[in-house]
Amino acid sequence: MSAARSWDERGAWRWLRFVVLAGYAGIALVPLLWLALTSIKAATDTTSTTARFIPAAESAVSGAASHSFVPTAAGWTGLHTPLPGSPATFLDFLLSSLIIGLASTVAAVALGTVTAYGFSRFRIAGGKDWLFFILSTRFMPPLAVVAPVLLMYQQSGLTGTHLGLILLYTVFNLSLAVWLMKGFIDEIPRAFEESALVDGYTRTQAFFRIILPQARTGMAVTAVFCLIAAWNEYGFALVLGGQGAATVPVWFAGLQGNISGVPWPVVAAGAVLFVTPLVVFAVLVRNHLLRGMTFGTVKG
Amino acid sequence: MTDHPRLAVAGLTKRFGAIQALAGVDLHVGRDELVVVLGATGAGKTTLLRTIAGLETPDAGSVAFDGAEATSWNPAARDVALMFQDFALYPDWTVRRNLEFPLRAPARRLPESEITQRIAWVAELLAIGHLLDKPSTRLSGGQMQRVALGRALVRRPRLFLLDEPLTNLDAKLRERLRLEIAALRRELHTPMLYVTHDQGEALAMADRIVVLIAGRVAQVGSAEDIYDRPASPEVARLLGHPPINLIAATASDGFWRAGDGTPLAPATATVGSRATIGIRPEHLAPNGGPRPAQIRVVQHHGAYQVATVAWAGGESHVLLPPEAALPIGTELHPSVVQDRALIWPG
Amino acid sequence: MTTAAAPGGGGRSGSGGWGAAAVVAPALILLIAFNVFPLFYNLILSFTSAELGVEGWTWVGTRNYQRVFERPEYSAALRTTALFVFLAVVCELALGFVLALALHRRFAGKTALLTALLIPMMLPPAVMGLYANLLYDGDYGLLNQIISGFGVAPPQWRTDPAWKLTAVLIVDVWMWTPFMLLISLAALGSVPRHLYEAAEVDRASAWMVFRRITIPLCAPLLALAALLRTTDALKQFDIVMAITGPNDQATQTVSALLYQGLFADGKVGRGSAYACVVLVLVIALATVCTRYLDWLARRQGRGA
Amino acid sequence: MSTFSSLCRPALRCLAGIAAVAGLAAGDSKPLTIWWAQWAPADGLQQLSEDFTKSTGIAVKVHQIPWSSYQDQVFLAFGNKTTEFDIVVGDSQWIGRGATKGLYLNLTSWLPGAVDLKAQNPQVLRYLCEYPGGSGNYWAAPCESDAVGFSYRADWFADPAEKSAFKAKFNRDLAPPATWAEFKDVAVFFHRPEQKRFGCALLTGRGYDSLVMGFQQLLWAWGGSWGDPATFKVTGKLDSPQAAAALGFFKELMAFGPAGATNLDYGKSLEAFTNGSTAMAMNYFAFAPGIAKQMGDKAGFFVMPTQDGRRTISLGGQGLSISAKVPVERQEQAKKFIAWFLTEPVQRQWITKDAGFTANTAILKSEAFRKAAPYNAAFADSLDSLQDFWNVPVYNELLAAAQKRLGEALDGVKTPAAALTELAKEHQDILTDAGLAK
Repeated sequence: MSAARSWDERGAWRWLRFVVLAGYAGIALVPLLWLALTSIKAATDTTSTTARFIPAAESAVSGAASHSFVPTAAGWTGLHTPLPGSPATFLDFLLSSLIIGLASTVAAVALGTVTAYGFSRFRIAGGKDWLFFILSTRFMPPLAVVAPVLLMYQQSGLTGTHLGLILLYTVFNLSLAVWLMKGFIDEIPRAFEESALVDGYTRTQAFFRIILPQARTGMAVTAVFCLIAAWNEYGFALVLGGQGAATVPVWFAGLQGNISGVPWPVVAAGAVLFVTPLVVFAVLVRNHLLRGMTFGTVKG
Repeated sequence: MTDHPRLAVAGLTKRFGAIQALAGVDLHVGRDELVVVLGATGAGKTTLLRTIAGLETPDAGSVAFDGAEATSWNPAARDVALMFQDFALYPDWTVRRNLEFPLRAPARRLPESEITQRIAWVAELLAIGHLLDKPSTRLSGGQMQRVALGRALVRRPRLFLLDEPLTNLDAKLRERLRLEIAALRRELHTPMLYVTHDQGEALAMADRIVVLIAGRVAQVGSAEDIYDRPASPEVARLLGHPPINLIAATASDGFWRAGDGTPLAPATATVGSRATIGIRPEHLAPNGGPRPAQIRVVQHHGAYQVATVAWAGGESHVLLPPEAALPIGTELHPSVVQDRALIWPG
Repeated sequence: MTTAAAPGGGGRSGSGGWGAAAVVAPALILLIAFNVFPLFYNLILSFTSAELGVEGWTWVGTRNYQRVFERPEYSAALRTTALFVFLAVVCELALGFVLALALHRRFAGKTALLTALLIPMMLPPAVMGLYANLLYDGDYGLLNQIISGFGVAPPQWRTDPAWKLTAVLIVDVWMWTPFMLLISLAALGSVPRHLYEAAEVDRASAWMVFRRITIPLCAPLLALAALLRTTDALKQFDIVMAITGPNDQATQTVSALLYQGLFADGKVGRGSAYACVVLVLVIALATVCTRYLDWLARRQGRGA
Repeated sequence: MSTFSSLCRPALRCLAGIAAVAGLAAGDSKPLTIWWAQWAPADGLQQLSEDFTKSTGIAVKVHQIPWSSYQDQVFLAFGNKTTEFDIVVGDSQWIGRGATKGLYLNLTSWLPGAVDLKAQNPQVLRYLCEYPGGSGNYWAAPCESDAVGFSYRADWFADPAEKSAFKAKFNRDLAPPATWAEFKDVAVFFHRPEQKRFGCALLTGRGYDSLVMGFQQLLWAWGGSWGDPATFKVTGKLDSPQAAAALGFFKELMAFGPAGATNLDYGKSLEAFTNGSTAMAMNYFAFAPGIAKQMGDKAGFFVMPTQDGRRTISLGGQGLSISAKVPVERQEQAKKFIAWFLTEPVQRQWITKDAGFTANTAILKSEAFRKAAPYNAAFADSLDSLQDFWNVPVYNELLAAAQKRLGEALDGVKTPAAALTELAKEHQDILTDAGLAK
């Protein structure tokens, strides 16, 4: 019997644990629940001074002090309504996010995998120094490079293009991608590819037939992290995205200055639609999340 | 037909940073022989094998197959099969897929029927037919070893390179498999270079043994040559169980004498010259010698017993018959069997 | 130094040379182009009068730096950032660790609960910042309705200067406590069980076990978490933008101030000087962080 | 089908972006593009421009950008080699920056010949179009002329019970206040937080400029000023006792506002009024049509109150400026549009659009205009009292500092006098640093 077990048997501890967990879970998850509820409310119900959280049929709703509301899909259909004075709807921004997020994720994972393979399998002059250079770029605050990057982009016409943001997000994710993938590739025995080499394959063939299939999990984990970063990024999208490559976070931010008030049901519906795929992906790789957040120093 | 050896290695040198892995290795493997490279851990055996396979580039020296200079060839072009210590079977592939992999190499382009035929052949040869559709991760150690061997055989390469293929197996399996491997090789008439640190494997399998010490070839010869006439104390120490007794000696009165004066072997050298005397335990009779030796430890080995005795200023191993019941402290008088002492002057 | 691989020797794993360089070069070139080059560009800009949308710069020497140190907003923003980072990291670490202690043991539904708790970490901060305005609203916000329900007069989160930073902080803590929770769980899991068993044999009190075994053995990973979060929290921008905008005295962090200077004022040269000043601090922190990661990786590599 | 095409558009745009990078510039079929913030007047301009397209064949697109990022997006766009817009409807304060940094096309030699400037309200012309003010150098043509005013609850003011209660308390009739002192009385009178009724909502937002726009009318009316526009001397003017008194009074009014009264941007002030809780709300007249639509008869409008007989009002609105970074042929098209827009018949159409506020004096003075909407008279009466914040190139730094320090005074972090003293010093620094103050 371990000490830990015997604490468990003390009722006070068990209750304390329950209270802490239930309390935090309540606080942390209520905003998410509220977000989902908001997406099916009418605009007036979202800003009611008595919280409305009971979906009800019309007849049941009575008076300003009611906690009931009539569910409506207006928020969701609102995603399809163009913003005033612009042809773009939420879906346009979403497509922009998809193009930029997916392309930069694919690019970062591909480049990260190849680079990590190089560092893992070849002796490269100053290899360790280069690796630490790569790591250190992760800590670079965006504010230190935003002005030069903006000027570079303005000179080369990359502002307001998807390509511009794809490039930028790819580079920003490269650091994590290389480190994560290096951890995963280091774990694949060299003998696997060496035996392929001896068996008559070239190094490139061995990379595609042996290393890539073995590194699948690692690539999936890396992809999730790159996607989260690119999907959620706001600062550079705001500054560099212009009108042509505005992503969903920029769409949300734009609603803030809406003279007629923020259309909360639409915001909530958009938020739910926007975060769901990411949360699903992340949950799929949750066992490896830790590894991604700590540059692979902690095996998740 | 020229009589170039299948493999000829000359002056092979390789350095990793501060470590000299290979220091001018010369070696050849004939067209139908099993050469065992015997060496302690870190002697450079694996580097040698990897260099021959083309996985490492040597700093100097050359590798030639059938007389063709091949030092700059890439691994695929060398047509050798390398079997790794930990087998390197691809997980989540079936045994069949693992076996097919070398045959499907783009360089080889074998017709499908040929592939099927070869798999069937190797499956029968190694008795692994029932394993073909199992994932390779679900095999026992012995089964994995067979599959790995099968992957090497199925290619019918010009040369087999085996890197300590039995190390990860248990003792019983090891002894059986080493005989099987040697027998299979004879059947296929394909030469093999087999690397091991296990003297038992070397003695049991080798047509020829190459002793590698600190990146150099210390001796080449048959098992008897190496065992009976080791070129140096280091080589002598690699072979034999219990290990050879090595005693520093000085010549005086016509004998090589240990530090305490114990005579070990007749000496013709000038008085005062030094030598290392090697006496295999089986060449040290328990009694009949001039000097007493107390038994310190006795180990039973079934067919014989090994006694560690305090003798000649140090400790030596003496073989005793299995039935001898000699308690610790018993006094023996070891004597060296005539002409069986090995003498390395210097 | 490595030597170039022999031609035709493309398969050798040990060799470096041009083949290997070609494999890692694209990533390194991109990183240099988008990180190193801009840094030097930034340094050059900081000595010029560069303005957004204006062609041509003139050298102004150290005038931009003088202004950085003379004007009050810069030091104020640094103080705000330091306060924010400190509070955020401490709250998240404490909360995350306490939660990890509660979650550490096995129980039914643990995986589901843990997964649910991790969700906020994956959400876009800019969107959650905007959404927080709905919850924080002084009139119809859910938060104040709940607080009023307890009979307490609720604060004006978005207008009271004493609460604005707290409002930003709460969103940050909500989003990033799961990160600390996850690392804390890993840390707790890395404490060898036999130590607890030995303590049980020695009849050590729960508090002693916690202080002498749990805390010291968890410390290295918790320190990593704190370092990583510190470097991240320094970049905080999205939530501040959404809740108060970039020009609010109470919440103007360095990122917000830089946005204000660069994009609202259009003063690229001065903003660059400011970025350089901040960068010195960040580089120091990043150095500590990379060294620590290296140390931790090697320690893990030894099989700790 | 429309979903599909709307999904395709960004993809095409992405390809176009890549193509542009590759140097494959698309053909020049882009409509004349006007950027404006996202609000009703921009919709009106878009509708109006259809007539222009009909008569000239030049297509016009009014692209709207959310207010919160409008300024930043415009100046970011000016950083590109060419701007996506041909005409920008720029805020009055921007004109110094646009004129001196090579962003706006200089219209001095063209505008007086193409547009009847005498027909325009001189205050509007001075602040929206000239830089420096009064110099006769034109960088914009009037588009939306605007002023800050008040909306009030006409129904509450007309309620007999309220009327008599007010009379009993203040010994005068309940009516839209003419002076700031009266304004405060009315605010106090209607402030009943327990009934969720509040006295007044003022512009106090900390975002871009709403606090400054809300406060500066009192600053001027109390006899203070931002500084001397001739010498750019600020200290001694902005930190005067009059200015402190104005700020002190403004802060007092916070007590009669809704929750969060110290941080109401244009949208929030609007919301405080349209949600029915507030008696009087300060805002730009451009929002009045929306209020009138939503509140109907319940809403009335009045002009900024006076102090010591002085009425001063924050100018709002934007001028039409031509981007200096588009090709000459596009600039010529833009000029054609501006000249057309400012002809009297078009201006008469313009005022029929929501919040289409003209600067044409004759139209403004006409009874027809004053009667056309409940807010028009108050708007027309406001124009002669308009003044504006600094419009020098460093306006944004001045604005940001003012927003912060005034905010600190409202929040009670600093006293009004202390906040203004510090602000004066900061403004003086900024103006000196910009090379303006001698």
